[in-house]
Amino acid sequence: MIQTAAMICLGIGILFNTLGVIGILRFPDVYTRLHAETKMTTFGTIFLALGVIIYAGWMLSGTNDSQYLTLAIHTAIAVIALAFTNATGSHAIARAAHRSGQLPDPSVVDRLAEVKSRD
Amino acid sequence: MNDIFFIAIAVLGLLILFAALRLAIGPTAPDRVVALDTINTLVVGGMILLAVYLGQTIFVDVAIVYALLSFLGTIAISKYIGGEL
Amino acid sequence: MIEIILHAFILTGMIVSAILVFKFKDLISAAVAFGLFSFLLAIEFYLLQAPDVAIAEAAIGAGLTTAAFMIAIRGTTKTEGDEA
Amino acid sequence: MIRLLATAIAAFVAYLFLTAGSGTIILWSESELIIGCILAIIVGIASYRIFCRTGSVRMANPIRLILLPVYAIIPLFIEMARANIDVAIRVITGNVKPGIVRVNTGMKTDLGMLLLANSITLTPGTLSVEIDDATKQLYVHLINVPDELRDKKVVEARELFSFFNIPGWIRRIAE
Repeated sequence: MIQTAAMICLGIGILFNTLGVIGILRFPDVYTRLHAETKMTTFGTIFLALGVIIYAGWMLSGTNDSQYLTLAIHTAIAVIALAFTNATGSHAIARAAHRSGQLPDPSVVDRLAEVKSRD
Repeated sequence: MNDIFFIAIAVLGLLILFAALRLAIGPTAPDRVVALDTINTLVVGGMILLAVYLGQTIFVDVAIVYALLSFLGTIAISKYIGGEL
Repeated sequence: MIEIILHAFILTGMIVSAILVFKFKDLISAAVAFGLFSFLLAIEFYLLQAPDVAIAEAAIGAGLTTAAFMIAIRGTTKTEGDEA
Repeated sequence: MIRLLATAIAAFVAYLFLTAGSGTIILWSESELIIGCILAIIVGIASYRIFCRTGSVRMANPIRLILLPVYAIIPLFIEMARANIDVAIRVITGNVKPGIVRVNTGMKTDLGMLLLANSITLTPGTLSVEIDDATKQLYVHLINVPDELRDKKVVEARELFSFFNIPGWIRRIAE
């Protein structure tokens, strides 16, 4: 039962990671690729970690070995660090791309370029 | 259960190769940085799963260090591209 | 036996990324490809059950070397072969 | 002094998380606790000027600290799931209408801006591109610009999210 839950979490994580990679291969410009990258791979990795945490909890209740507690906590810390650094890193890439003069290619509205051209 | 972890790791390895395709063909430097960032995230996920597959809890620490430090390279490249370094 | 598949993936990726470092004329792209090479090398060390080496490779190869390359590229021209 | 204490306690809590399950005093062994105290004091002396830069200890309030994980688990996670399904559909169909809009945040502090920018990046099909420090406004890239947002000069942050009032939550946590 718990094993099935862990398997479902792993499956969802792999599915979202796959869609994220397809997204960065398929989308037309840097900004839309960043959407695919930063959201979908972070979400997928959260689900992978959730699967690992469920597995560790199951093993902890079965064997009562404290290394599974360490496994669960360290996985959670790694994922929290990953979520923060991914969001900040994608913000840095988007800002750098816009400053280097790469405008969003198919775009319906671009308020930032309007402000920059006025200066 | 271990087989399932192994399948997940193998799929992540394939995904890393596909993301490297974007790194190879990406027309501009920001595209390549996006691909590198994707690979970072996938590698951290793969390291967590590998730690479970190999049964070595201490290996998850590598994933923590990796998640915190791979960010440094992304920030340095972005600062250079944006002309702030 | 089953881990040979993983080793094959990672070593293929390492060879491809090393060729990319050699091929790119844009120096930023070459630095990014070198970052990919470091990542794959770290995960290969990890697979060979050497987590301490993997930590060192991740810290130095992926983080600090890329930053040092950026500072070095700032002092030169942006693409290979330019006469400044 | 209070800044040093806050930094040392934060470092000690982080150390406790990293070494959980090592011994018998609840979860930790005696030597880990002693080493943790010494390291926390050294880290506190070395980095309190960076960690508590402004001197305000507003975040030490326990209600805010409890509210932060609650915010991360319930509203942020549900918004993330909705955004991911939306982007997944766009990956498959390839139907995008991207654009950059200007968003009025209404935050007053740097921490609020950080949390809001990160939440915007992680949630609803949006990505923060540039920040305007003087007016506290964000320039946000949307993967699909709705028609009613296209003609507005400045968009309120609340209009980007669908189920929860994320800016209100962040204001309650960080300000």
